[in-house]
Parts: sequence; structure tokens; C-alpha cells
Amino acid sequence: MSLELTASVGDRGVDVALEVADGETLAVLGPNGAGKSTLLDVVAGLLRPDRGRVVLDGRALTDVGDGRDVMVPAYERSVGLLAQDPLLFPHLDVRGNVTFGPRSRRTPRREARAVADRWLGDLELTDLADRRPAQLSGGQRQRVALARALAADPRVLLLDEPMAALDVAVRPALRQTLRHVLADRTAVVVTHDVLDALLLADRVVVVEGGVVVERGPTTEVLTQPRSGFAAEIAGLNLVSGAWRDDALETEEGLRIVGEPAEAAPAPGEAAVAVFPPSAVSVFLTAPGGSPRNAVDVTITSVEPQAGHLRVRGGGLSADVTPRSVAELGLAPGVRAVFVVKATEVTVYPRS
Amino acid sequence: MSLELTASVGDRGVDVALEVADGETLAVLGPNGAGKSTLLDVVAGLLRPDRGRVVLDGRALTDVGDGRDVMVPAYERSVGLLAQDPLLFPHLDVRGNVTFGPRSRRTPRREARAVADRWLGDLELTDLADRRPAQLSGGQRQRVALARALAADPRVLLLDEPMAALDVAVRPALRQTLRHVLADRTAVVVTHDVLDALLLADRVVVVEGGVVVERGPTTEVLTQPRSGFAAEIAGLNLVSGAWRDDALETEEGLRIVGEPAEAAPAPGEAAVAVFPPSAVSVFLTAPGGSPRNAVDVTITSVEPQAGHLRVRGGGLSADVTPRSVAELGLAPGVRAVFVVKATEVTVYPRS
Amino acid sequence: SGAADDPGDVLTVYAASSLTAPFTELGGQFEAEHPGVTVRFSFAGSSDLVAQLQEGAPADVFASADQATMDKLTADDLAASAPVPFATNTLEIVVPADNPAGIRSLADLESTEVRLVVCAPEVPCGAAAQRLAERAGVTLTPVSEEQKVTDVLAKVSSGEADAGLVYVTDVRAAGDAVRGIEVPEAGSVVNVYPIAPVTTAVDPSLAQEFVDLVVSDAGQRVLSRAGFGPPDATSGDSG
Amino acid sequence: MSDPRSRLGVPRWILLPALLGAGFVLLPLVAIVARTPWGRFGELLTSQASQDALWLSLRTATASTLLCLVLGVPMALVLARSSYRLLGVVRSLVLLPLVLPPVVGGIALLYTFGRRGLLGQTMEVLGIQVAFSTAAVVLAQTFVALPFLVVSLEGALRTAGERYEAVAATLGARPTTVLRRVTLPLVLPGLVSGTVLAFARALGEFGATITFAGSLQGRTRTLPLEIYLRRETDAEGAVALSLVLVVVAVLVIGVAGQRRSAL
Amino acid sequence: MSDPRSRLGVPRWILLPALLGAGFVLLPLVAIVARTPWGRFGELLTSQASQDALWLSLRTATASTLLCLVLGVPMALVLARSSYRLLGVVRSLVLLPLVLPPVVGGIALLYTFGRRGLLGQTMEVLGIQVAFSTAAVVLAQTFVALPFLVVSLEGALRTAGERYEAVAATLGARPTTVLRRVTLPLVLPGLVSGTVLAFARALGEFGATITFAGSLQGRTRTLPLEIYLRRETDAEGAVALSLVLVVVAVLVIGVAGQRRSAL
Ligand SMILES: Nc1ncnc2c1ncn2[C@@H]1O[C@H](COP(=O)(O)OP(=O)(O)OP(=O)(O)O)[C@@H](O)[C@H]1O
Ligand SMILES: Nc1ncnc2c1ncn2[C@@H]1O[C@H](COP(=O)(O)OP(=O)(O)OP(=O)(O)O)[C@@H](O)[C@H]1O
Ligand SMILES: [Mg+2]
Ligand SMILES: [Mg+2]
Repeated sequence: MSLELTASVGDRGVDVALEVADGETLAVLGPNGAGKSTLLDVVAGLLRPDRGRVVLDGRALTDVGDGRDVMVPAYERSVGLLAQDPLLFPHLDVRGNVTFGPRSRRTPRREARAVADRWLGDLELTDLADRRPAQLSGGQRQRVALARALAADPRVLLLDEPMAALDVAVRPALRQTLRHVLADRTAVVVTHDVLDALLLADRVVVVEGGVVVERGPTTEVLTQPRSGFAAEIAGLNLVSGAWRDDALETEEGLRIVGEPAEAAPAPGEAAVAVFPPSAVSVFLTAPGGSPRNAVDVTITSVEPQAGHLRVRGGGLSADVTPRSVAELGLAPGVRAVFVVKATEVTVYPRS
Repeated sequence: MSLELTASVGDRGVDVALEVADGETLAVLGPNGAGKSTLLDVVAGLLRPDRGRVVLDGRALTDVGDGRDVMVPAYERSVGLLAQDPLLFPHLDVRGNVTFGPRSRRTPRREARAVADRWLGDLELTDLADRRPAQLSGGQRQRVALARALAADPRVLLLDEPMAALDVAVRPALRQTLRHVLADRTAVVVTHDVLDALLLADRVVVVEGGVVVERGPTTEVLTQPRSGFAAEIAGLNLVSGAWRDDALETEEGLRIVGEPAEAAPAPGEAAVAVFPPSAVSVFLTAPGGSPRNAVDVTITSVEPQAGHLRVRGGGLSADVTPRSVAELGLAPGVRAVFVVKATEVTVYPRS
Repeated sequence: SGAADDPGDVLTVYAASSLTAPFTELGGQFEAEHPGVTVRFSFAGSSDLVAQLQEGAPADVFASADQATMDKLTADDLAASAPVPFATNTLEIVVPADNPAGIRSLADLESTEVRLVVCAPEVPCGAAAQRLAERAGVTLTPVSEEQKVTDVLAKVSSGEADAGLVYVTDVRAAGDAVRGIEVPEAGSVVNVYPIAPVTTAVDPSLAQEFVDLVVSDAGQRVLSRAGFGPPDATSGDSG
Repeated sequence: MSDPRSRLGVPRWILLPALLGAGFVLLPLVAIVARTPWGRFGELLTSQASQDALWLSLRTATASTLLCLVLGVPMALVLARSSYRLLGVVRSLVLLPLVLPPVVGGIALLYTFGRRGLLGQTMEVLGIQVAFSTAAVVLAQTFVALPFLVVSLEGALRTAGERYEAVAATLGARPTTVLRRVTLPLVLPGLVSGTVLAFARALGEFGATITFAGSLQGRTRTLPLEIYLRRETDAEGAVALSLVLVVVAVLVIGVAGQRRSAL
Repeated sequence: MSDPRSRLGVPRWILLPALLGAGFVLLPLVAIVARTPWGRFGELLTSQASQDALWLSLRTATASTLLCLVLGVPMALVLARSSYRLLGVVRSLVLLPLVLPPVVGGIALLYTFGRRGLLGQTMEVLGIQVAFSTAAVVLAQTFVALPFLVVSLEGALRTAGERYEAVAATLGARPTTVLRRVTLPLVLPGLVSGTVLAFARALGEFGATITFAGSLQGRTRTLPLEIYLRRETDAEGAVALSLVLVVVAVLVIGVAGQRRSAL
């Protein structure tokens, strides 16, 4: 399922174009009111753009403007939408809500129930299966809405801030579940959280003021953000490699020690080590001491950032104070050691 | 306005007791379904507990169970509630929603409008004043709900995840606004974000499974969490002092260099420097290099944590790998240097 | 109500609805003869009217479509003087203008092919129809037993029914949509209309004057034009 | 710009019964219009009797609709928002005028407010005589129309729920303010529906009126009574006159519909 | 355990008009009950004529309520969920039977389905004869009751909004499924209200029935017709008989109310 979208919605000041390859997950980042939800509504068929096309695997689902007038109804698109507002059906209990999707696609009752119960289990909702939505907490409600959207098993999945109301304790587990769900599914995930983008998405677009201001592979956008919003939330160091002997080993043989985010990757599995530039200390010679990672680099640039300077070298960034730059004489061409503590580095498996 | 609450709600498995001193802000942390919203509903008078009391400045607003039956209606409590679901009045435009509170308290029309416009301005909603709620994005809606709750100017303010739907870019500004609002108001803030707790609250309670599992001053709970949930989200280093010469100076003369979170504190203003234990490197002797903060400490304890060891000394914690501990021979009594980069330290004013 | 209306100038007449046309005309005459007096009518089914009078309706004169209803008034001592018969009415066959079933006599109504509607035996015109059928020795199998003459007329004039049994005056009032067929036996079944002033009359003498007008020659002329027979045409068993 | 939100619409097959229903209601109207003696329409309309009746009908139907609102909105609120056991019974009883044949309703009113009625004597002492006055017409119309307002408003209130009312209370709004500024605006479509029903029912009311109020021109003879009376002498004219009633109704409902879809 | 959510309740002053309204509706009922000749009640109830009429009334009112549901629910949906300009006009027209005096409605039906009516000839050719049959009673009742269902359901549909329907569509539910599993359950209170109104109106229907269907015992003479007829000879008996109608209504509305508050 490859997805292609161009849409302009005049009264919301939205005019976007993007595409998602087959099996790819696209993260959409952007400030409030940027047009993220609008974009999903257009894809889901809930909103008719003034002009625009939604093409799924070559089939035009929406094609309006300039005399064209194709609008495949939402229920025929097989595009699932988890909206920002859970909107659970108030007259059905939790299980009834989750069974709704499969039942609507004529899945036999018993089978639909099995599907629902599996999702309820995965999202730790089994105990709540007989409750009415009015008897749930905010976070529980959001998880039920997610279960409902997933149980419908759409060909394209649109998730609008799937974890906004969730507590920090359940997020890692849920992220894990979503990784599995999204693994080989065409999907668009709206999020305010870089970590979600990093872990769930192959590519990222950043929407600001209704237009796409930045797009590209997740790692690229997050390491070298060009738009204001992305810069504000991203700018991470990412080192890709394989997991060997309890460390990440790059193709060049560099080893980065860090803490696996969730389950440790299997030996040899592709993984990525993530740490913020602020976690990187710069020395002229290796200092010893507790930090486990020391990378020899030649400095390539020193750029001012809000409140500090960003020093780049060897594909990595370090944020340091101007005073340090002065004291150490950091400048392009200078050889230095970037030091990062292992506890500052998170390692994620990359499927 | 001092607030006292004890409540048990049987069918939600909630049984809590807490108090908030006059002018104090209390943060409530806890996982989904813990009972946080339930607690606020009881205080606001929307929920009648099976047994419990809500006492505001000595006056019982709720007092039920064991034959007692006091239930002051919600509208007479002067307790404002920003619920998890914005629930903006769909038939009123944004300004109408925000004016609702003042108008209900018989504020003259012109004055109510002025109040509303001020809040709309503070929350950057002025451009949206004439929109209907259905024409707003999720984040905009939440901001309007906040403006509406604040404009009502209640004596006690209850905020249920006031920033859940907000993008990371507007959060700092909003946090700033809330700091002013909550400065000398009795308030309870439910949040999933430690930073909110740290910046907005004087004290914290952690609720898990319907009961209070931990309570205390914010800094204490966040630096030395005892409950599982608090440990998961907190465990920060906090250094209190005053802002002098672009650094935080403690009473003992220790200077910590860091980046002010928002506006820099005024010279001499009380402030707190915050950094996670993972950002602290341990050396046996000061290493030189870019990191600007080096604190001489005598190690007091080394405790295992998930995936690493937490080394404490001089009131600070450092998370390091077991291998580093072994290599450096870190043990209680050993003298060491805790090193933290200035860019890892955030400094917040403490009012 | 009451005082504000300057009641001396208003005469309120409660009359059976079949009297609408002639009484409205008589009212005009009465007003002409009594300058300053306004005659107001309340037309409804006789039994409705009597029920209202019993509950204190402010009427001066009551004209009923049958004796039995008038008896209820006298039984409650609401009639100021003995009721006077002032008109009679007899039955006629009514058919649509084009008479699709080709009805010519009562006997033709016996055919089950003919869709006949009559009044229900409980109401005066129905009771009369029943007696008429008995007198003529025919058995009627109506498709509907209506509550009011107007309902019978509506069915016939719309062509829904092939024939009906109603009063002469009703056929006259219905105009061109229907045709009346006289029934020779009708003379033996006559309905008498009585009139009486009501005890609650504001101005009993004015009420009596209206009754007098109705029974006067002038009044009789108006009634006769509407198809009513003279009160003394009583024969047979209608008393 | 028109609303770009795409209409989800309704299942297409539903148009069939909907059109059938519309046809079932509209055809008889067409049939009436087709048979109306338009030549006499003007004369009918301008006759003193018709004008008196029309004017009286409009006045009384408006008055009784207002009375229905004053009494019915509170009743619907109490029924929808309180939770006493007894309310079930009260609800059933209050709705009884719905099924009572209107004439029996009129009799019941006579038994209550008439001279020999439950309250009649008391009222007579006070010098109030309701029956057979224009006030009686209003009472009769209110009696039959009230349950329509109550039932449909109660349905709307239950559908709307109470969540916004709770929010309003936490903002310091007293129940009266909540009612005026939240509850009623939220159920406006239902309130308009209910008011239209009540007005229509009052405007078309016949049986209870003729029984309780009588039929005096200019005083208690409303348009339906006039139509009924005219039918005795002039069936076609009666039908034509009823078209006047229909036109009035179209205007009222049309205007109400406008207001409602403007929301 | 009882629902611990505290009732916000309604403004207290609202109880005054609510009680006044309830009193206004209930007093006449009390008055009727007080005057009922209870001694004769049994005899009245068991007479063949009454039983025929009651049974016929129940059958026809049920049938026409079903017909109202079949035609009216689609009509309400189309009116509430579509946005064509023309709908405003259609809405007004469809609601006209509300104000048409029932007798005129009956005449309109005669003009349409009668032998010489618009459709009459066609139907006669097809061998269908409606007039004077029980079917005619059902048609007459449906004609007058249908708008009640449509209006109150449309109000409820507008109050409920379309958000849940959009969610259902993104879950793959076709419009028919959405209708059955989302829309109708959500407006159930309004649907129940509308059905109660329609049933009540059908049960009490008199004018259109007698005009269109006539009045023959066991075939077209429903309870209201029987009551009117009996009134000619036995006013007290008629009132007593109308209490039977009231009891039937109490049962129906009571049961419906139970169902509704069980939600
Ligand atoms: N129905 C509507 N009519 C007109 N404008 C609307 C409507 N809904 C949203 N908007 C506006 O369109 C813009 C985009 O809204 P959208 O909901 O897509 O934002 P978003 O990116 O999802 O923001 P958030 O992160 O706050 O959810 C906003 O400025 C919003 O105010
Ligand atoms: N109306 C209700 N009836 C019964 N149980 C309820 C009701 N509302 C909530 N609950 C249950 O009570 C518990 C506490 O709910 P509450 O809403 O207070 O949680 P919370 O701490 O606010 O969670 P969250 O962070 O997800 O908003 C939950 O287990 C929830 O399922
Ligand atoms: Mg959004
Ligand atoms: Mg909550």
C-alpha cells in the first residue's frame, strides 16, 4: 500500500503534499494548529479538501478540484484513523467498542471477539473489557481507542498522537506494541514526541503553518534538523551499527556502550545508539574516569545555538559553553575527543 | 485557602487523603487509572464519594458517610476544574467560552470581556477568539479550556494534565504562564511530566492503585523517590542556590554552571539547577576538557539500578556502568570528582 | 367574562349544527329588528351543547336537533320555559351526482353491491334510518355507521360510498356534489327540533323574543327554504 | 466557502422509505390543493367569520405555546434530570393527555374548571369563570399540546447528557445560569422541535376546544372549529379554509426550521 | 452500589412551574376518575362493542406505529443528515399533517386513496380497495402520527451530532451498519420519545379515521370512535370507557419509560 497525498484546505490554511511508500511508517511532527489532524482527516475520507488527491496503491480515493470529483467514502477506504479525541461509542462496553471494527467487516462474531480479546490483552485492557467508556480513566480510554483502531485491521493506519494521555510508565510497552503493529504496514503517525518518531517511523515530515517545511529519513531529520520546529525538538546524535558483545559496533569498528531502551537487541541485530549533543563532553586528550565512550574526531564546525555552541566532528555533535570553546581552543581542524557516558546513550533495535 | 481531602470511592478502588496548604501548589503524579481525576472530581463537587471530606479553609464542602451528608454544590465551591477532556461549549465561540466563567459570577459584560481577552492574549489565542470549538485543533482546544478555567478565577484551581495535547514548542511559555497563575494560589495539578511537577508544585503526592504511596516536598520526592512510579520518572539531581554571575551559587559556595530554562533568573534570585544522574561523569581527579562543573565528593553509597549503578556523594547522584565502578574502584569513602557539562544542567528560578 | 361584554346587547344562541345556515340568517334578521343587539351563535352537536350548558355555559337560547337531547336540558331545570317544537326534518337517500350505482328506491339499497353509509343507531339520524328501514321492510347492510350526517355526506359526495341516508336539509346544503332521492316512506319517520330559552339567560325577554322569531312565519319561511318541514308535520312515532 | 467536511450521508436504500413516507404525506396535500375551489378562495379568506377565526387561532395557539413552554420546559427538565423512583409514574401520568381523545380531554377540563368541576366552585367564588371564554380555548389547547413539548424535549435532554452542565458548574455557574446558557442552547434543536409540535397541535386542536370552550365567533371559534362548522353547509369551502391553516403552519414551521438549520 | 456521581439537579425554582404543569395535566384526570361510574365499569369493559373497539385500536395503533417507524425513521434521517437547500421546503410540507385538522386530513386521504382519488383508480385496477377497511384505519392513523415521530426524532438526531458516525466509518462500517449499531442506539431516547408520541397519537386518533375509514364495529370502529358514539346516549359511560384508553396508554408509556431509563 503506497500512499500519496496532496491537499489544500483553504479555510484551515493547509496545503500539503506527501507520500508514504509501501510498508513505510511516516511520522508527522509540527506545532499545534499546523494541520496535522487535517491531513489525516483528508486521507481517512472525513474531510473533502478544496483541491487535492489521495492515491492508495494507484487508486484515487480522493480527487477533487478543477472539475474532478472523486470521494471514495470513508468506510470503503480501509484506512483506519485513531483520532485525537478517543470518541469511544458510549453505548457499547470496551469489548463492544473493540469488536466494532471486525464486526463491521463481517467477521464472524466468535472470530471478531477473539481478535478483540487479543488486542485487549496486548494493551493490558482485559480487566476493563466489560466497562462502559464513561467508567474509564483518560489514559484507559485512549488505550481502548487504540485497540479499537488496531482491531479493525486497516490497510493504512493513521494515528493521531497515540500516546498523549498515557503515563510515562506504560509508554515503553505501548511503543513496543506499536513497533510490531507498524512494522510492515503503511502508516502515518502524528506525534509531539521525537522518541516516537525515532522508534516508529522510517521517515519524518515536519508541518508548520499548514505546509511541509521539512521531510526526509527519520535519522536525517532528527540529527540535522533544518526547520525551526524540528531543531527545537530534535538535534540528536545517532550512531547506527550492529549489537555485538553488549555494545553497538559501527561498520568502521567504533564501539558505543549504552543502555538498551527496552529489550536488548539480539547479538548481530541492527541497532542505533542515540544521545543528545548536550551529553557529549569535549576533551583534547582522553580523560579516563567513568565515561565509557571516547571518540577521536577532527572538528568540522562550531556553530552558535541558543545559549551555547554546537561543535561538530566525526558525524557527531557536542553542545558546549562558549567559555569551554575558548579555553580548549576548539575550531575546525582541531583534533579532539568526544566523550559520552554509557548511561547517557540509549540503544534501540532498528528493524 | 487551605484544602483538606479524604475520600474513598468504592467502585473505582480509590481511597486517598491529602492536604494542600494555603497558596501551595500540589502535584499529583501516578499511572493511568490510579485515581487522579477521581480525586479532582471529588474536590470539585462533581463526584460524591462513598465516604469522605473536602474541607476548604475550615468549611466542609463535602462530608459524607457515616450518616453525614454535606455536599456543597459545585457552583458554590469556587473550585475551578480543568478536566482531562476540554469539553468546550460547542454553541459558544472561543471568547464566549472564556467569558463564561466571569459572566456566571455576575461580572459586568464589558469587564468579563476584558478578563477573557487578557487570558486569550496570555495563551496566544487572540486570533482564534471568534472560532467555534469545532474549528480548532486539539492543542488549541486544550489551551482554550485552560483559558476558560483560569478566567473563572476560582479560589482553588484543579488542573488535570493541562499540557497533554500541547506541542513541545509552546510548553515552556505555557509553563511560565502557569507559574504566575499558581504562584500564590491553592492548586492541585495532575501531570505525567516531572518537569511540570518540578516547576509548578511545592509538594508532590504519588497515587498508585487508588492510594497515596508517596508524598513530600517536590525536590525530595523527585530526588529520592521511594515509590516505584516516582522512581521510574524521577531521580533527578537538584541543587538549590542563588543566581549570581551567570551561575548558580549554593550556600556552601559551590558554583554550578547551566542553561536557564526560560528567562534567566535575576541576579541574586533563588534558583535550582537540575540534571539527571546519567549526566554525571565520575573521575578520580578533575579531567579538564569542556565540562564546566566539577564537584569534589566523598562517595557515600553505590546502589544497583536497572542496567547500571547509582553512585551517591555530596548529595548528588551519578549513574555509571558497573565496569566503570570496577575500573575506578568506586566505593563508599572513596574521594572522587563528579563532572557535569553545563549544557546538561537546566536552571529554573524558584519563587 | 361577563361585565366587559356589555351583556345586555348580546344574545347567545346554542344551536345544533344542522341549523347553521337558517339560524345565521335569522340572527341577521333579529339584529336588524333589535338595533344594538348582537346575536352570537355556538353551533355544535346537540349533545356537546347540552353538556356545556350543564357545566354553566353562558347561553340564552338552546335549539336542539332532537327531543331526547332537549329532555336532558329540562331534566336539569335549565330550560326557562317548556321547549317548543319549531321544525321537522325527514330522511332522504343521497347519492353522488352521477349516481353510479343507479339507486332509485330504498329497496335498491339492499344489494350488497351498493356501498351504503348511514348514521349509527346511537345518533338521531341513525335511529331514524333504522326505523325507516323497518317501516319499509328492507334490511340495510351499511359499510359504515357514521357519527354525524356530515360524515355520511362526505363519503357520498367524494364518491366513496354509493348511497347514504341523511336529512333533506343536509342534501339541500350539500349543493351540486350530491343528489337527493325522495323516499315515500320518509313521512312516517320525522325528527322534531325543539327550542327553549335557557334559565341562565341574561335577558330572558330577549331570549324569548328570539324563540318567537324562530316559530314565527318569517322564521318558518327561512327554515323551509333550508329544507326543514313545519313543526306540526309530526306524524308517525317520532314524538 | 461551503463546509468542506464531507457528508457521511445515510445509507442509500433509506431514500426509498423516506421518499415513500414523503409521498404518503404529500400526496393527500396535493389532492386537497387540486380540489380546492381557488376561485372562491379570496372570498373565503376575507369573510368576517374566517378572519375572526384565523386571528383567534393565531392568538390562542401562540398563547398556549407560550404556556406550554413555561410549564413544559420545567417538566421535561425535572423528568430528564432527576432520578427519583416515583418519576416513572409521574411521567406516564403526565403524558396521558396524549392518548385521551380530545373530546374526553375537554370533558375532563369541564369536570375540573366547569361550574360543577373540582375547582369550579372555588373559582366561581373568586369571580373567575374560565369555561367558554377565550381563556378556555387556551387551556384546552395547552392541555392537549403540553405533552408533545414535554416528551420531545425530554428525549433531547437525555440525548444531550449532562457533561457540559458539570463543566459549567465548576466555572461557578448557578443552576439557573447553566439552564439558560448551557442546557437550553445545547438542546435547541429538540426545543424547537417540541415547540413546533406543540404549536401545531394547538393550532389544529378541535375536540377539546369545542367541548370545553364552545364555539362562539370571535371568542372561542378557532379556525378548526370554523372549518368544522362550515363543513355542515359548504364542504368544499371547509377544505379550502383548512388550506389557510396549512399555509400558516408552513410559515411557522419554515421559520422555525430556518432558525434551527442556522445553528 | 448506587451511582455516586452527584446529581447537579435543576434550579430549584423550576419545580414550581413543573408542579403547576403536572397539576394542570393531572387534575382533569383526577376529575374524570372521580366522576367515573365505577359500578358500571366492569360491564362497560366487557361489552362486546368495547372489546371489539379496544382490540381493534390496539392492533391498528401498533400497525401504524410500525408503519411510522418504517417510513418516519428514514425521513428523519434524511432531514437531519442531508444538506440540500430544498430540504427546508420538504421539511415544512412533511410536517403539515400536524396542523391539518384531522377531519380535513381524512378528506385528503379520501381524495387520494378513495375510489375517485388520485391513486384510487390505479388501485381499483390492481384490485386494492382501501376505503371502509381496517387498512384505511391504519393509513389514517399513520398519516396523523407520522410527523410526530419525524419531528421528535429529527430533533434528537441533530442534538446527537455526527461525530460517532464518522468514527464508525473509519472503522469500516458501511452506512447501514452505522445506522443500526451507532446512530439509532445513540438517539434511542429520542426514538423512544418519538415512538411513544406516534403510538399515542395513533391510539387517540378520531377525525381522520371516521372521515376516511368510516365506523363499523369490529372493522373500523376504534376505541375513540366507540367512545364518541357512546357519548350520544351515555356520556358517563363514554368517559369511563376513555379511562380504558388511558390505562392502555399508561401501560405502554410506562413500559417504554422503563426501557428508556434502563439505558
Ligand atoms: N473545522 C474547522 N474549520 C476551520 N478551521 C479549522 C477547523 N478545524 C481545525 N481548523 C484550523 O485548522 C488548523 C489546523 O488544524 P489541525 O487540527 O489540523 O491542527 P493540528 O496540527 O492537528 O494541531 P494539534 O497539534 O493542536 O492537534 C488550525 O489552525 C485550526 O484552528
Ligand atoms: N464512572 C466510573 N465508574 C467506575 N469506575 C470508574 C469511573 N471512572 C473511572 N473509573 C475507574 O476508576 C479508576 C480511577 O480513574 P481516574 O479517572 O481517576 O484515573 P486517572 O488517575 O485520572 O487516570 P488517567 O491518568 O488515565 O487519567 C480507573 O481504574 C477507572 O477505570
Ligand atoms: Mg491535531
Ligand atoms: Mg485522569
